Amino acid sequence: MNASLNTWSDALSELYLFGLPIGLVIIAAVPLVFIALYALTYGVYGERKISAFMQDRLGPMEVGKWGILQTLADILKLLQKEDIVNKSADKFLFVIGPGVLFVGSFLAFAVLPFGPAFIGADLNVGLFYAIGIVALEVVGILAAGWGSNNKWALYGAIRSVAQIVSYEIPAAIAILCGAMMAGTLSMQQFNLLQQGEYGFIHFFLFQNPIAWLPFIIYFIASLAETNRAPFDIPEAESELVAGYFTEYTGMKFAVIFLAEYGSMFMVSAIISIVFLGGWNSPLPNIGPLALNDWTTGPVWGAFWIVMKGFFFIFIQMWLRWTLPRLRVDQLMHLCWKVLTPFAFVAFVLIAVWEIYVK
Amino acid sequence: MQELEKAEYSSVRVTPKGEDRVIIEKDLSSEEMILNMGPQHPSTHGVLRLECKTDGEVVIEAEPYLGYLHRCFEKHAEMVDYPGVVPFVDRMDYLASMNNDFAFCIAVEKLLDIEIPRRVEFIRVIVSELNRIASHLVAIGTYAIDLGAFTPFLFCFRDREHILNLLEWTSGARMLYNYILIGGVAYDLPQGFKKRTLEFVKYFRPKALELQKLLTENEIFVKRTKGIGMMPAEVAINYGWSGPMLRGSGVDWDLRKEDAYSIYPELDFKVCVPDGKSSDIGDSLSRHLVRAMEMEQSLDIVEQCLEMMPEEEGFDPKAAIPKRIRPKAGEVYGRAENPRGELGFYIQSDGKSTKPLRCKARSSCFVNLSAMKELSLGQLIPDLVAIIGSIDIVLGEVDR
Amino acid sequence: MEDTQENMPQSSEVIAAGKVWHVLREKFGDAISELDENPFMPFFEVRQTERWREIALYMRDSASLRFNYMACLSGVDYPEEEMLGIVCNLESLGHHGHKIAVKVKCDRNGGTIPSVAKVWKTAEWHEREAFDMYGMIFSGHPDPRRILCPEDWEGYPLRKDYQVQETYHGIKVPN
Amino acid sequence: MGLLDANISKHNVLVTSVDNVLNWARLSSLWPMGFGLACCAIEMMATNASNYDLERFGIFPRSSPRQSDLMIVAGTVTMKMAERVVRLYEQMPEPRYVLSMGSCSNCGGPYWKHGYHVLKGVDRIIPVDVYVPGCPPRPESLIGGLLKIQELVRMEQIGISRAEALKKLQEKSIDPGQLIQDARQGVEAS
Repeated sequence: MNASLNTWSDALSELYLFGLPIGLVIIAAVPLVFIALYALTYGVYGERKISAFMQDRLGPMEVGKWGILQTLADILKLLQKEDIVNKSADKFLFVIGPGVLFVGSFLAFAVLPFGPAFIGADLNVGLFYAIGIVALEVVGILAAGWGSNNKWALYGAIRSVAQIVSYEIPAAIAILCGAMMAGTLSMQQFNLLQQGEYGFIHFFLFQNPIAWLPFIIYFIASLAETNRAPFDIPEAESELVAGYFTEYTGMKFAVIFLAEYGSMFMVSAIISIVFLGGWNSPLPNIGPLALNDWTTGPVWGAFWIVMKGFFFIFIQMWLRWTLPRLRVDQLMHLCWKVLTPFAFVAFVLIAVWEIYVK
Repeated sequence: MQELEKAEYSSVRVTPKGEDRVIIEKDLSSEEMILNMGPQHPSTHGVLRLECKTDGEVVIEAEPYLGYLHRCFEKHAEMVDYPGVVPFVDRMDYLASMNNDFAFCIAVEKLLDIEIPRRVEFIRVIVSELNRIASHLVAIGTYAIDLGAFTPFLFCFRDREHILNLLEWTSGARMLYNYILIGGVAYDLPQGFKKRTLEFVKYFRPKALELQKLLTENEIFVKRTKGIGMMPAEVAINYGWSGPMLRGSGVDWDLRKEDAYSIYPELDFKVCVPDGKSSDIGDSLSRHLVRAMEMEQSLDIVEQCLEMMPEEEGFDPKAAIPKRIRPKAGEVYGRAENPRGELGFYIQSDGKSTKPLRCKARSSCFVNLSAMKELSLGQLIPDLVAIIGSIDIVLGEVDR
Repeated sequence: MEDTQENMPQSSEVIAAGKVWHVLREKFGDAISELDENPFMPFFEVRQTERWREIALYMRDSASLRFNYMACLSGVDYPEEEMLGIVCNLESLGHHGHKIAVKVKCDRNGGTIPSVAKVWKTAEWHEREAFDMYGMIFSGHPDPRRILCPEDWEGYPLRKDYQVQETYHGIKVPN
Repeated sequence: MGLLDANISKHNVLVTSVDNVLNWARLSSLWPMGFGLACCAIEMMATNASNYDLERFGIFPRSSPRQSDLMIVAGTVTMKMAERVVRLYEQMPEPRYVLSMGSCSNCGGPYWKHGYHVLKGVDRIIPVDVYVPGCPPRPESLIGGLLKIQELVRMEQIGISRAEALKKLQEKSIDPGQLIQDARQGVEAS
């Protein structure tokens, strides 16, 4: 099965034009370009529209039809803004911060399979790599917060680092549960293992009666890792003005924003790959209605994973615009005293299930 | 004299309560940092400035600095004649202009010793209760925003707009009405006011419930506010707190009952005091609950007033306004229940001029805010934000 | 004032204030003046300014008075008498319910009034405001600074003879 | 735009259309600084809220001055606050705009005569682009003012100064007094 899938991408990767490996470039670039586009326009635009509809408003309306060009205008404007590096800032850290943040958030996309063919690098430790590389963001955030030489930014950075580092533990254990079910760390393998004619039945979430526990734990932890409400204390607007990016202007600010939406999609994609079958169609084959077969293929794969990602992003937005924010100590309490123990419990239970029951 | 000093210092202190209070470990060598919060900060509700001494996230001390919106109300009051003071009074607590006007007119009318027509009293109570709801909506909305919930804020503003429409229809202005005048009101209620107001009351009741669901029934909201900013009743009285703040501390005290001004003694309402089931008496949540309860109470009062109000054809609400407002020499302290507490006016008249000799506004927020320093001792920064929000300050009134 | 008192029966408020005044008169004698029994705001004056704090403490703590609530403290300027003063509106909240106003005066130039900020904490900011606006000094105040105007503001704005300064930090002040 | 400013004096077709795109971007995403001073701030909040919804125009308040393009001076500026307002203005990145909202920040408003502590017009300390009258202005007038700022942005070009853009705007815009007079004459004639 593996081989048959790869023939398609192999054929593409062997495509050379004028001696340049155009095929490889397409394979690597399509997801990234898509994500950049997504993160730039539809993520921000979607968030603004969804929040607006939740709040009895219309949201962006005047810039393009239904405000569809709003984000484009924002980015173009941010490009034109004066780039201020304040005098007392640590210039090196201040400049490098957003870069590290951006790189950390987007490097993880390399191992994200967008379909049977679209994958930047099918590493055999793909999942491990994704978790590890996202942690690089912490460095960027700390550099940005410290380099700004602003007390609010410093608070935001310290909070953020404490939060991300702490929540990585329950998140990693929850993901480990998934890895245990799959017996692999390769992202593409995850998808292949969850393939089958009965659609969603083959997803890990429904393959194991305890799988919902690591699923929920990972979802909550991922909210905290991406600094989304109710865990948005690092950029808590009412407390810390704008958190670690208080001092950033123009394009640097846009880059931070972009990285944030990028990692939002990243965690949504990881959760859908590990627990919800990634690019596999959730529709089952029912007798003559071969829904699963009809909705499987390279393009369908990209469609499904993007849809699953959007679904989780929608839930993230829904929570964000509904819930108030937790306090710092409550956040840590939740992480260390609730999520981590439960993650361990889930780990043991799944191990028992995998060894003795299955 | 020694005894005297002792007795003074034995006056009460606030002790922070709550099981998960953060304790600063003494062995940790940590540096204090001075953090300047405001005057431009999203959660200071205007231009308040707090100078916080912080140790990490813990605020060791927060010193409020006022005066960034000092608009010299008292000077203006001495420079213009009595009716001319009313617009300036409007601009003091700009969220509850009607209530401000009401308090000022009560003070001056006390000095003038004039009879107010009954219908005027009803109109005054209706508009000021409507304005109280509007003001509490802003208070609750901004409190939600302080705690990170953005949507309730917009819901509050959406519903507030209906009240503003009603009041605009009555007075011609959206926010600063200049409607309640000394001895009367500017216009009679418009035709059909009763119907539309009842429609609003009917519309608003479920909306208030929805707001309750979003905030008071939300676990995170309760966690953020319960047991935060505890103020025992004794201390609250010593600090001169009033209004929802004092009632939040469990003191059964409402000027509408105590002073029984206007037609309030004829109306059937209870003083809102939290029952202590869902909140600790005296914490931020109690104060929030009092405001939420008061909104519903105000709806009841408006309904009652609309029911009881005498209908008069061709009623002239300005009939009782004296031709020339020149009170006889004397001093008066008149007060009324503002959404934020007791709003009092100390007015001194020399009996000769048409201008007050001295007009001091006892602003409720100013007094309520004075406890900030003590409330903030040893709190976390997020709690500090929660406390400021629960005090519900309007800087226009604090600084005047 | 005379004829209003004759025409009107004394309200319960004034009667209660009279009782309070009697208690204080017994305790402090001539330190306090006669009660002004006007129907709007019955008040007495503290003649011996330096005893104001003592009187205040007694008013707060004695069982028969219990003025635990200070509603208002206003600074007042009396240019004809060359005096500054404060007017305090006190109330016994939740205990007896009676109200009374107290006036304390001091000299216009550098006069001091004992601070009651430790008796009623609410007085702390009110006194700072009175100092800010009128310039009387409250002896024993825990934090004697300006509160509304900037620290380096010139003059005391609410005095009747106040002249606005021309510039403040290079910004023109008057219109 | 500093470099381009100096070198380009004649506007050719290419630069103008680039101008148009850049101006379009700037005018469609005016982020005001979310800071309020007094009564007008409440009206500003009401304008941002559901009923008037400034986000329709892409106007979306930011709490940090570093990320904002527009400063809405909403309310009375006092002497104590004046220095802070200047500082906030200086913290904003170029190109920046100032909208003075309400009589108080236009000229001192009701505090004109006796307000010893009130700054009589925020234009004494920072340059103002658009004034919105009213005490407080209705949300509609605030939106009107913001649209005026958008018009001003549209008038700007690489190589011309803000003052020239303002002049161009003035030439282009119609005097409402004249309009009213014309309408009156039309009514009288009929």
